[in-house]
Formats: sequence, C-alpha cells, structure tokens
Amino acid sequence: MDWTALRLSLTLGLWTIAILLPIGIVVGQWLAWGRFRGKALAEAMLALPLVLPPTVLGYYLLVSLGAHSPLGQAFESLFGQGLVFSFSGLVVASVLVNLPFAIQPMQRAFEAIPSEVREAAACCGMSRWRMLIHIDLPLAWPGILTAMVLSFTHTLGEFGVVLMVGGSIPGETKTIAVAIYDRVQAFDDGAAGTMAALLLALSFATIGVSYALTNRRQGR
Amino acid sequence: MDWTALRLSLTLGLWTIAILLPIGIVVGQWLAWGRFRGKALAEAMLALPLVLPPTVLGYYLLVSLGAHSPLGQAFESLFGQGLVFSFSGLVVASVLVNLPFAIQPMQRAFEAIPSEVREAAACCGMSRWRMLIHIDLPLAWPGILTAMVLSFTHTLGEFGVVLMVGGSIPGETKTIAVAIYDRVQAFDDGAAGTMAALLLALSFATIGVSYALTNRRQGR
Amino acid sequence: EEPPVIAAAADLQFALTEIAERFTQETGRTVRLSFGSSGNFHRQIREGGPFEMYLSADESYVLDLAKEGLTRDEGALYAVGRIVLIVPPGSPLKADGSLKDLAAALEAGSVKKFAIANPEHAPYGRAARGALKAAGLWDKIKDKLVLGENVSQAAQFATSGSAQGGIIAYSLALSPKVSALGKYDLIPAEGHDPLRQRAVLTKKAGETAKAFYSFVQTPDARAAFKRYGFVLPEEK
Amino acid sequence: MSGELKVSLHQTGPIPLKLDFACQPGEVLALFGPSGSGKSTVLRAIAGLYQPEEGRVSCAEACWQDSARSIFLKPQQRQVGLVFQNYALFPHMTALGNVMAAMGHLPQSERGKRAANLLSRMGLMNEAQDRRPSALSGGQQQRVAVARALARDPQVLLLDEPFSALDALRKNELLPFIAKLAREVKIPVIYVSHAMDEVLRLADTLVLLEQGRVAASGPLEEVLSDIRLKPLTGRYDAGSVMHAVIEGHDEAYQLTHLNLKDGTRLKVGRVDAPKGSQVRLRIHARDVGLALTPPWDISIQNILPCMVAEISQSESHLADVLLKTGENGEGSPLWSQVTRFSVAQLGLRPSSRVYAMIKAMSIARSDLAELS
Amino acid sequence: MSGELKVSLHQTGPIPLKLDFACQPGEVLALFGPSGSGKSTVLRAIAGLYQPEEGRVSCAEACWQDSARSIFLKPQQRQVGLVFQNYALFPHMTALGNVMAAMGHLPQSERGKRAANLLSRMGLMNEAQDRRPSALSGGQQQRVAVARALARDPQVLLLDEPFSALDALRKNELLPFIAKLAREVKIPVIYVSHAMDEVLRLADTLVLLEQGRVAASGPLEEVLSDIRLKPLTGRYDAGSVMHAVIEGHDEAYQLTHLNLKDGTRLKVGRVDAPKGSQVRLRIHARDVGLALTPPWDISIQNILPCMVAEISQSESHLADVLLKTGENGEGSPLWSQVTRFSVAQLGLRPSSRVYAMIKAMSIARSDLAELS
Ligand SMILES: Nc1ncnc2c1ncn2[C@@H]1O[C@H](COP(=O)(O)OP(=O)(O)OP(=O)(O)O)[C@@H](O)[C@H]1O
Ligand SMILES: Nc1ncnc2c1ncn2[C@@H]1O[C@H](COP(=O)(O)OP(=O)(O)OP(=O)(O)O)[C@@H](O)[C@H]1O
Ligand SMILES: [Mg+2]
Ligand SMILES: [Mg+2]
Repeated sequence: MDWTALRLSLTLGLWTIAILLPIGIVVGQWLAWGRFRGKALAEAMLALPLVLPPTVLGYYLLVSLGAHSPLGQAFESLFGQGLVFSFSGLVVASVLVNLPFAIQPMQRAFEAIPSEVREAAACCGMSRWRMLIHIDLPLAWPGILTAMVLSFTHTLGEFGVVLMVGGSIPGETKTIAVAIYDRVQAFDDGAAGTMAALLLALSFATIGVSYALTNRRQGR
Repeated sequence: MDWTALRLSLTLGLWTIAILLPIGIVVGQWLAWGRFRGKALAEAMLALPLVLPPTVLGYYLLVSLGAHSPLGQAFESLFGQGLVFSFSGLVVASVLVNLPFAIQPMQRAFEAIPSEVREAAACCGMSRWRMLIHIDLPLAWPGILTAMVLSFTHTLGEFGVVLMVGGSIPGETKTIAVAIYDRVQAFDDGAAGTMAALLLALSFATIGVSYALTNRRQGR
Repeated sequence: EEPPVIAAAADLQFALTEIAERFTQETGRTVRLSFGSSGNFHRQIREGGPFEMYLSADESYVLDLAKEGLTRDEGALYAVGRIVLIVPPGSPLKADGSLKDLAAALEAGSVKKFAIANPEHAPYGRAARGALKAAGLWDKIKDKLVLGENVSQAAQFATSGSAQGGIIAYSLALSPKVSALGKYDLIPAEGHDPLRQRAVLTKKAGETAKAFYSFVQTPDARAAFKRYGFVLPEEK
Repeated sequence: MSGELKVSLHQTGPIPLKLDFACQPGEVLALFGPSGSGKSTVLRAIAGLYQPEEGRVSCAEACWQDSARSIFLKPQQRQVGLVFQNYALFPHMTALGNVMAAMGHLPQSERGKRAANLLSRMGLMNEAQDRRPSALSGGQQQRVAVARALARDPQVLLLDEPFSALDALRKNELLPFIAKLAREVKIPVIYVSHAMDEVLRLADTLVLLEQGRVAASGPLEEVLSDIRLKPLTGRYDAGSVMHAVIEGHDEAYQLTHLNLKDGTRLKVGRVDAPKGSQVRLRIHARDVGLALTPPWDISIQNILPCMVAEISQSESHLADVLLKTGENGEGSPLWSQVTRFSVAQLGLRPSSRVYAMIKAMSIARSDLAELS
Repeated sequence: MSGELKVSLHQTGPIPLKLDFACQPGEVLALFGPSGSGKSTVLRAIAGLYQPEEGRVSCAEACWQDSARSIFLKPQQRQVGLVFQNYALFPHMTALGNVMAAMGHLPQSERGKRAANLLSRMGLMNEAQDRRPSALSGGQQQRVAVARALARDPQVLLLDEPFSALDALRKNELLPFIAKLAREVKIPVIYVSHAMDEVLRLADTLVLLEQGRVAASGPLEEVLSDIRLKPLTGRYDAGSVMHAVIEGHDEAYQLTHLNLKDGTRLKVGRVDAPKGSQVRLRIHARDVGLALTPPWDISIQNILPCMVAEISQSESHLADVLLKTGENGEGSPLWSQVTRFSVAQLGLRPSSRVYAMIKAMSIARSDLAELS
C-alpha cells in the first residue's frame, strides 16, 4: 500500500475543492443570477475542459504552464519553483479540469433558490455577505455538496492530467491513481486491487457521511 | 482529421446520454423523493466510478465484461457478439463511468421542485407519466441539461476506459479522444491540434446552443 | 471480411504505418493498426481481444501469451530497440550518449528534472534505468526523475523544457518532430538489457494477418524498421 | 357520478385531529376555525395529500381511504378539485396552461377553449391568461388556482381560502358562481374561509374546528344562532336565519315581498328569483331594533310584532334578546342585540310584547342565499 | 430617525404606474384597489425590489430613489419592513430563526429573546416557534412574516395583506397592535388590504388605486364619504366619519357618551379612553334610519335631528341621503341609506327635517378608532 500516494491524493483533492469552492460560488452565482449577453457561451466554455482527453489536456497544460511559458516563468520567479512537475502544478491542473463539475451544479443550485426568498433577505437588511452565509449557501447546499463530491472524487481518480503535469514523482506528484495504474501496468494485480479497494472504501465512507449529514440537516 | 473517429465519438456520446437520460430520471427521482435507510450510502456508491483511475476502472470492466465473465458470456450468447472490444461494450462502459455525472445533477434538480407543485399536479389528476412530462421534466430541465452536458462532454474526452474496454479498433472503438491521444503521442501536434480544435468548436457550439435554448425557454 | 486488427507497441507508430501502406500497395489487402501500450494489449488479448497479430515492445509479454496458448507460436523477433539521451535547447546538459556529461551535470547540480519512462512497467524505462545504473548515476538521479507512463510521454517531458533532458527511444528521436525539439545521442547498447521486440500471430489470425506477419519479416520491411531507428535482430 | 362525502379523521399527533362529518352533493360545507386549527390539514387529508393515522374518507360509493382496511387512494384517483391556500400554481406554465393541465380527461381540442372560458369567468382576461404566475398579481394567481380546481370537473370541491386575496367586488362576482356551481353540478363543496361574510353567502353547513376537533357542526343557521359559539365565530355575532317564500316583486321600487312561515311579511331589495321560490334570510342580531309601540313615519320598512322569549345580559354594554315572531310568539326565533340600557329603559322581560324593526337594506343582498 | 415617506412612480409598461403620495410618520396609509391594480408593485418599488422607469422615493432626508439623478438604493440600504403577500419566509429556518435573521442590527445576545417576544405578540407560542415554515399553517406563516418585518426596526413599514389568512379573533388582537406601533414608533406605515374593516380600523389616509393610477386619495373619512367612489371601495358602502369628544362614561351600562362638534350627543359602547379624548367615529350609511317625528320607546338610543341636504337615487332599491346634523343642518354631514320606497313614503326632499336613528351598537367597536 502506497500511503504516501494516498495522502498526496487526499491532500490534492482537498486543495482542489478548497480552491473550487469559492470559485464555484462566485462564478455559479454570476451565471445563475447575472443577465448578460453570451451567457450561454460562457456556460458552454466552462464545459470544455471535459471534452479533451485528459492526457491531451495535460499535454497542453504542460506546455502552457511549463518553464518556457509566460505563466510558468511568472510562477517560477514568484515562488522560485516551476509549476510543472510540482504539487502546485497538480493543484492548478486539477482545479482547471474540475471547473465544470464544480460550477455547473452550484449554478443550478443557486438558480433554484426562489427569488422572493432572496428579496425577503434583502428586505431584512442582510448584507451580501450575511445573505451568502445565511441564505444562499444553506439553500444551495445540496448542489454545492454535489459539486464538491464530484470534484473530489474526480480528482482522486484523475490520472491523465495529473501524470502529464506532475511527472509521477513519488511523494510530490505521484498520486494514488498513478500508483494504482502503475501496479496494474506492472501486472501486480494484488497490490493494485488492495489500493483500489482501500481508496474505494475510504471515498465511500467520506461521501456517505457527508450525504448522511446533509440529508439529516435538510430534515428529509 | 479522423472523421470516422469523430463520428464514432459523437455516436458514443449520444448513445450514452440517450441511455443515461432515463436511468438518471428514474434513479434521480428515486433518490430525490424516496425515503429509505441507507440513502446516503446509495448516493455515495454512485460517486464511486469516479474514484478509480479510468484505465484501472477500464481494466476491471474488461475483466468483468470480458469473454470469461458470466456477464460477457451472457451477452455473447444473446447477441452473438462479445461485449468488450465492440461498440456496445464502449456504450456500456461509458454509461457506467458517467453515472455520477448524470444522476447527481438530476437528483438535485428533482429535489428542488417544490412539493406543493407536485401535490397540485396530483390533485389535477395527472398520471405519473403526465406529471413526468408536464411537471417534473420541465421544472428539472436545467439540472437535466447539466447532467447531459457533463456526461456528453465527459464521454467525448473519456479515454482510459474506452481504450481499455474498446481496444482502439479503427472504425469500431477508436474514438476521437483516442485518435487525438495517438497523434499527441506521435508528436504530431499539428494533427492533434486540428482535431482538438475541431472537437472543441463542435462541442462549444452544441452546448452553447442547448444552453441558449434553455435560457430562453426559462425566460431568463 | 473486415481487415484484421493488428495490435502494435506505441513506438512502432511511424515504422509500422509505413510498412502497412507498403503491404497494401503490394498485396491489395489492408490491415487496421491499433497502437498502444504493450502491456494493455497483453491483457486485452487475454480477455479475448480481437487482435490477429501482436507486435510487442517487450518480448516477455509475447512469450507469456504463448505459454497460455493464446498465440500460434512464440512468434519472431522483428527488431531490437535502442535508447538515446535527448536534451532540449537551453539545457545545461550536452547530448552525450556516454552519459559522462550527465554525471558531471549531476555533480554540479544543474540537473533538476530528468525524464524517463516508468521503469516499473515500460520497457524503455527499464532500459533507461539499466543504462543509468550501468553509468553509476541511478542513486544520484533517482530523486530528479519524472516518469512518463510510456516512452512517448517521457519524450514529451524531456522536450517540454521543464526537464533538462531524458532517455527515450531512438525510434522516437529519429522522427522529424522530436528531433526538432532537441539534440540526442545514442546510448551504447551494452549498458542495458536489450529491448527485444517480438511479433506473433494470435489464434484468431486470418489470411491477411498471416500475410502481414510474413510481410513484416521481408527485407523491405526490415529496412523500414531500420530507417526508423530499430536495430535488426541479426545485427546484434 | 358524485355523491355524499363522508370524512372521519383521528390521530393524536403531530397534528391532532378528531373529526367526523359528511357533506351532501350540492351542499356547501364551511370549515371555520382559528388559524392553526387544522382546516388545511383536513382538506389535504380528503385530497389524499396527507395520511392521518386513522381515517375513513368515502365519496358516494367509492372508499378513498380506510385505515382499518389499509386503503389509501392516491390524489389522482380521488377526483377532487383543491384550491391550495398558497395557490401552488405550476410556475412554468401560463395561466391558461395551468388550467389546461387539469383537463387530462378532456380531448386535447376542447381544453384550450374551456380553460379560456373558465379564466374569463374568473375575470382573468386574454392578456393575463398568457402570463406565467410570476407575472400575475396575488389575486390573479388565486383566481387561476380556482379555475384550475374547477377544470378537473371534480366530484368533490375543496376550497382553502380561495378568495382571501380578492377585493370585495370580485368576490361578489365569484361567490355566487361557486354557490351556483355546487348546486348545478351537485357535488359536495368544502369551503375554508376566515371571512364570515363569505361563509354566510355560500355555506349550508358549518363545521367549527378548534385544535383539530369539531367544536360544533350543523346547519349554518343553527351553529351561527348559538350564542355560546360567539368566541369561535368571531365578531360576526349571532344572527337568525329564516326561511321565506317570495310573494312578489315591486318593480318600481326594486323590492321583493317575502312571506315567513308564520305569515309575517318582509320587504327586501329585489331578489332575482321567481315568485314562489324559497329563500334563506340571515338577519344580524345587531340589525334588529326593538320598539314597544309600532313606529310609524320611519324609513324602517319591516316592523314585526314579536314576543320576548329570553334575554341574556352580558358584562359589556350589550344584551342579546331572543324573540319569537308573531303576536303571541308563535313564529320563528329572531335574535336582537340591543344595549343593556335599552333593556332597562324599555323594561323588557320575557313575554314582553315588542316590535322588531329590521331595515329593509340590512338584509344585505350577500346574506340572502337562495335555497335550492 | 424616521420621517415622511414620499413616493412618486411613473411608467407606462409593462405594469402601468402613475402615482404620487406621501405618508407621515405615525400615519397609516391604506392602499386599496381591485386585484391587479398594482398595490404589491408599489410596495415593491418602495422597498427597492422593483425599479419603475421613472420614480422618486424618499424617506425623511434620505433619497432612496431618483431616476432623474440615477439614484437607486438597494433594499438593504432602505431599512423597510416588508410583509410579502406570499410571506416569502426562509424555508430552512425555524419561525424564530426567520425573525432573528432580520435582526442584523442587534447584538447577537439580544436577538433570541426579542424574536421570541415578537412571535409571542403575534400569538405564535414556543412549540410553533421552533418549526420550519413548511410545518406551520398558513396563518401561522403569515404571523411569522409580520414579526420578521417588525424585527428590523424599520423606518417604513410596508404590509401587503398581512392578515388575509387570519381569523377574526386574531385580527382583532393584531390590528390594534399595528396601529399602536405606528403611532408609538412614529414611522410611516403603508397597508394593503382588501378587507375594508381592517382598513377602517387602521388607516388614517386612503389611496385608491385603479390600474396603477391613483383614483382618489386623502384622509380616510373623505375618501370613504365620497359616494362616487363606491364602485371602488366596494360593498362597504359609503359612510360618514365624525370627530367627537368623550363626554363621560356610564359604567353601569358600559356606555360612553360622546359630543359631536356641533353639540349633538351620542351614546356608544364603552370606549377605553379618558374623558375629553378625541375619537373618530365611522357610521355606515346603511345603519342610519330616518324618521319624520322623533320616535320614542324604541331601543335605538341615538336620535339626531337633521336636515336633508341631498338625495341621490340609484337604479336599485336604494337611495343615498346626505344629511346635515342639527335642527337647521348646521352640523356635520351624515350619510343615510334607505329604500327608494321609504324616500317616497316619507316624502323626503332636500331641506326636509328628519331624525336620524343610529343604533348604539351599530357604531361597532372596530369602527371606532382613537385619534392620536
Ligand atoms: N412581469 C410582469 N409583466 C407584466 N405584467 C405584470 C408583471 N408582473 C405583474 N404584472 C401585472 O401588474 C399588475 C399589478 O400587479 P400587482 O401584483 O402589483 O397587483 P396587486 O394590486 O398587488 O393585486 P392583488 O390584489 O391581486 O395582489 C397585475 O395586473 C399583473 O398582472
Ligand atoms: N409537519 C408538521 N409538524 C407538526 N405540526 C404541524 C406540521 N404541519 C402543520 N402543523 C401544525 O398543525 C396545525 C394545523 O395546521 P393547518 O395548516 O391545518 O391549519 P389551518 O387551520 O389551515 O390554519 P390557517 O388558517 O392558519 O391556514 C398547525 O398548528 C400547524 O402548526
Ligand atoms: Mg390553512
Ligand atoms: Mg398584490
């Protein structure tokens, strides 16, 4: 069992949803409530990271975040470390790849909040921030949870982009998905099976608990 | 440009969402409105196809759908053709992999329908079927669309499972994702770029149009 | 009858495509080529994959299948792969197949990342590891390695600019697109286990596959392999 | 075919219920009671949207629910028309679409026309018919909800405060429509309302609910005449209900002459019913004044000789006087509410002879409901 | 600090609006009009939830909206308390949570207690306070909505049919509470209601809306006394509003003696105000009977000598008679509604001398509103 890889994957997953949560909320609300031309195009754009095969997307990211790219150079001069073949690079890639899973369910959840409830909140004098905390987030919670679960699990299983951008460096970019893949490729089905089973059990437990808590809270 | 592969991918995507639509509606409604013990576990279970790296999942599918498996044998004796290394096998794999993307957004969308509206529909004497057509589907439509878009785009880009279960047979199981991947592996960036761009443009247009139509219909 | 599907290791992309075209010209028959990881094909053939011929980058896969009785015989060696050291422009490394410069650069600490294919399962990765071990560099370079899933990915890493160099297949380095991305130098074959590549007809093989199997072993085809950077078995 | 609706609901919690009542076809039964007393819950239980622990609901021959026999029909199988207290319109359909959605039993081709017709009856004109609920005012939404409930051609009509958001003028148009409908289509109608004037105009029977229990029930006139129920029936204090026959009309002055059973004659504003029809009159106790001698040269048209039957004094300034019409009190009971001061001043006692003065117009048109 | 609310809204479509009015602190302004006339829209515009093409809304010194200067403050910045017609409660919070949510301006520690207090005032007790809206009855939800609007300590209170789902008893408790609150906290209150009895009890000023336009506005008494507005004010036909001073109380019979400005004396049920207080009376025209000679030995206590000023005959059986109190018609105007038959029978003409008979109890307590 490759515990380092497992820890790395979980850390990556948590970072990814930690970053996607605010992005999803902001962009999701904007798409849900904003009225502007080309909204459908913006929505369509957000689905695009899914269209390319992950390895190919990873390759494009490798090139556009690499040492020769302006982005990569900017990052390197800021943090003294390249973006590709590093954990930070994985996080960036992961966030990009999971954008559709994070934003779309949140957008739908925000859309489903009855406008009169938000109007009432405004008439109760709630600031934007209090409204977010007390109205928007609680009411959109199931959708937000779905977004988080989809992003988190997808990050755990993501493999093409992660491998391409990360380079499978043990302890830094070799996630559990890569480890399992490697074991399968090396015909070590036993080890692969153990890791897969553990990963599945762990995810199952985490997700099950979050859903159970949400269901209880919603009083269903 | 590998037109065969593109056509294959689109066909696969359409088949996938065509099959996932009824499944998602049924399971989504069941999860949204059913009250039973272990609901959270059922919900968690549905997220699991995402946790494993696609190639690994593909391998497990290959084994469990393959010629030696009871499932594969049953299918073969019914249709005179194996499930793996065939287009049907791709469709089955694709459907399985996309279950979370299809079901979760639909579940949330059904949950968001106010119960009094469904009660009113029942009091209007609507049969289950008419209720589905006239109430549930129209009101859950944005969520269903999200589910379809996520599944469709994910199918287009899916690569690990497809490669493993399908075997990349030109004209039969070699999808555009695999073709692009091949081109990238062969350092044929030009061809890969062309195909990727076309695929992106095509997806962008399709999704943009569906969102635009939905937005208009919803009168937003 | 549908043209047979031929499973071929990814490093044969260029060579085999040309050979298949020639085969079609000469015999009027066509084959469908499916490139991918030799390991994956191995599993797929075991699971009843429809492949009529299998060209593996690692002969052990073929021998395994032969033992399990899934092939007609043990097949034939069609090529032996070679590896090269490739360095992208701007790298502090020199393209030096003897790996001496790599050793010096490692001492100097100017190598931050070095790309090879994953030695756990990729044949070219195993060869690269062999060569690095033989040069006494393995322990020093271990922590700097980025591992590609296959040799193609290792080449992408090596030429991306984010790594200072890498060890990849000669066949890949010869392709015009890759050679434009960096300088390379052959690593002596003595340093690593030979990359013996074996082709075999599976039990499903039909007439066309059999013809193609023979065609791959004709001098014409061998010349093509050679042109694309493979050593021919006899030359060993 | 519709028939009698029988309802019996019993449970201890979470919403306590303990009630039995029946409603005949053509009858309007008002469910009246303070906020939170369980009125909406009762309607929901009848419609099949709420399943109390123990219950029996049957309509005509059909058993809709019987907890003893584990029968519980779905709302779809019950053919009720329900107006929800909060309307519950379909948000994605236009007003017209909402009404048409309840017409599953009609051929597609007829629906549009009938729905438009119903909506017009409700005073919702063309332009508004094509708007979604979100672009309709509260009262307009409510009228759509009523039209939708009627659209199903229900066997039982359940109305949960159907006109609470409507102005008096609209209400005056729609209440008679509902009353007429109940009688013509011969279905049981259950009507929940807090507005006593609506109840008075519509209902035949009154069921008073208090914390889920029936506090009183019976013919409207009886329950309302029961002075003890005043705390529940609210500030619309007791009154008397009388049956009368139309004797004739005075077209010039637009008056109608009525005959009470005991032969007493009354004049009221023109009633739109032929000579000989039976009508029901409600006379508010507070609209009945008393005099010791028959007053003359006053605008009050109806002066009835009566005998005092009973006087109940309260702690306030008011006293309730129960009269019997006729010189010797041989006629119908009639309640009068006067000040205690007047009782003392006029020296009223049981069996005093008095004259009841009822202003013609105090028998307001809205209190004048026709009987079959 | 609150102050006068000035509202001016103009647009041609999609919802036509054309209105200007002002409401003083401590004043209750009733917005009255048929369903769909734009009442809710006006409240929404004041609250900042709807932005008409042209508009000016200001409260005290603060300008909330001025389309000419492109000023449009958000609802959050306006400090209004709004009761929505459909309640719009927060579905995920308990009743208590709903009310506390509007208390952002109070320290956390005080909120719970004040919210519980407000809800109790509304008659929503402990157990119900901890339920979510979905487990509350319609009327209970409505009371939570009112409590929530008050919780913000608003500078302007906007009530959109706040008691439409409440029974008469509850309404009788809550209406005086609102009236008192408006006066004590000295804020402008705008009240939308279809129930004329509520309007009568609460409002000082009446704005009659018709298709988004002000059909009439002014002090309640003036607008209601205007017989031409009857089609708009509905079946609560015209009446007279008079100012009077309390002369004394008759404790034995629980009566209060009033003095009109012209010296006429009236007796009404005990009013809970000290001697010398000013009160406002509303007398329904239909409760005023006429006599040619002063009747005696009758239960009607208030007999006022008057002179006929004007008689307007209608096509129905009714005629409206405008009286002036006093022997020579030197007093206040008083409307009486009698049958046309009576007009003919009594030979009434302008400047006829008559006696108006007003039953003591027909000045119903709910129509008796105190003036400051
Ligand atoms: N989005 C809209 N588009 C067009 N017309 C609208 C829209 N929203 C409301 N209306 C119309 O504007 C008018 C005023 O609506 P409003 O809700 O203000 O009426 P209201 O006076 O409150 O009526 P009610 O007493 O029935 O609540 C109505 O006729 C309504 O149909
Ligand atoms: N899910 C629930 N759990 C507990 N109590 C409930 C629930 N739903 C409703 N109640 C309570 O049941 C009682 C009856 O509610 P119902 O809606 O039938 O009252 P109602 O008579 O229609 O009142 P209103 O006139 O205010 O509409 C109320 O006191 C309400 O608080
Ligand atoms: Mg109710
Ligand atoms: Mg309104």
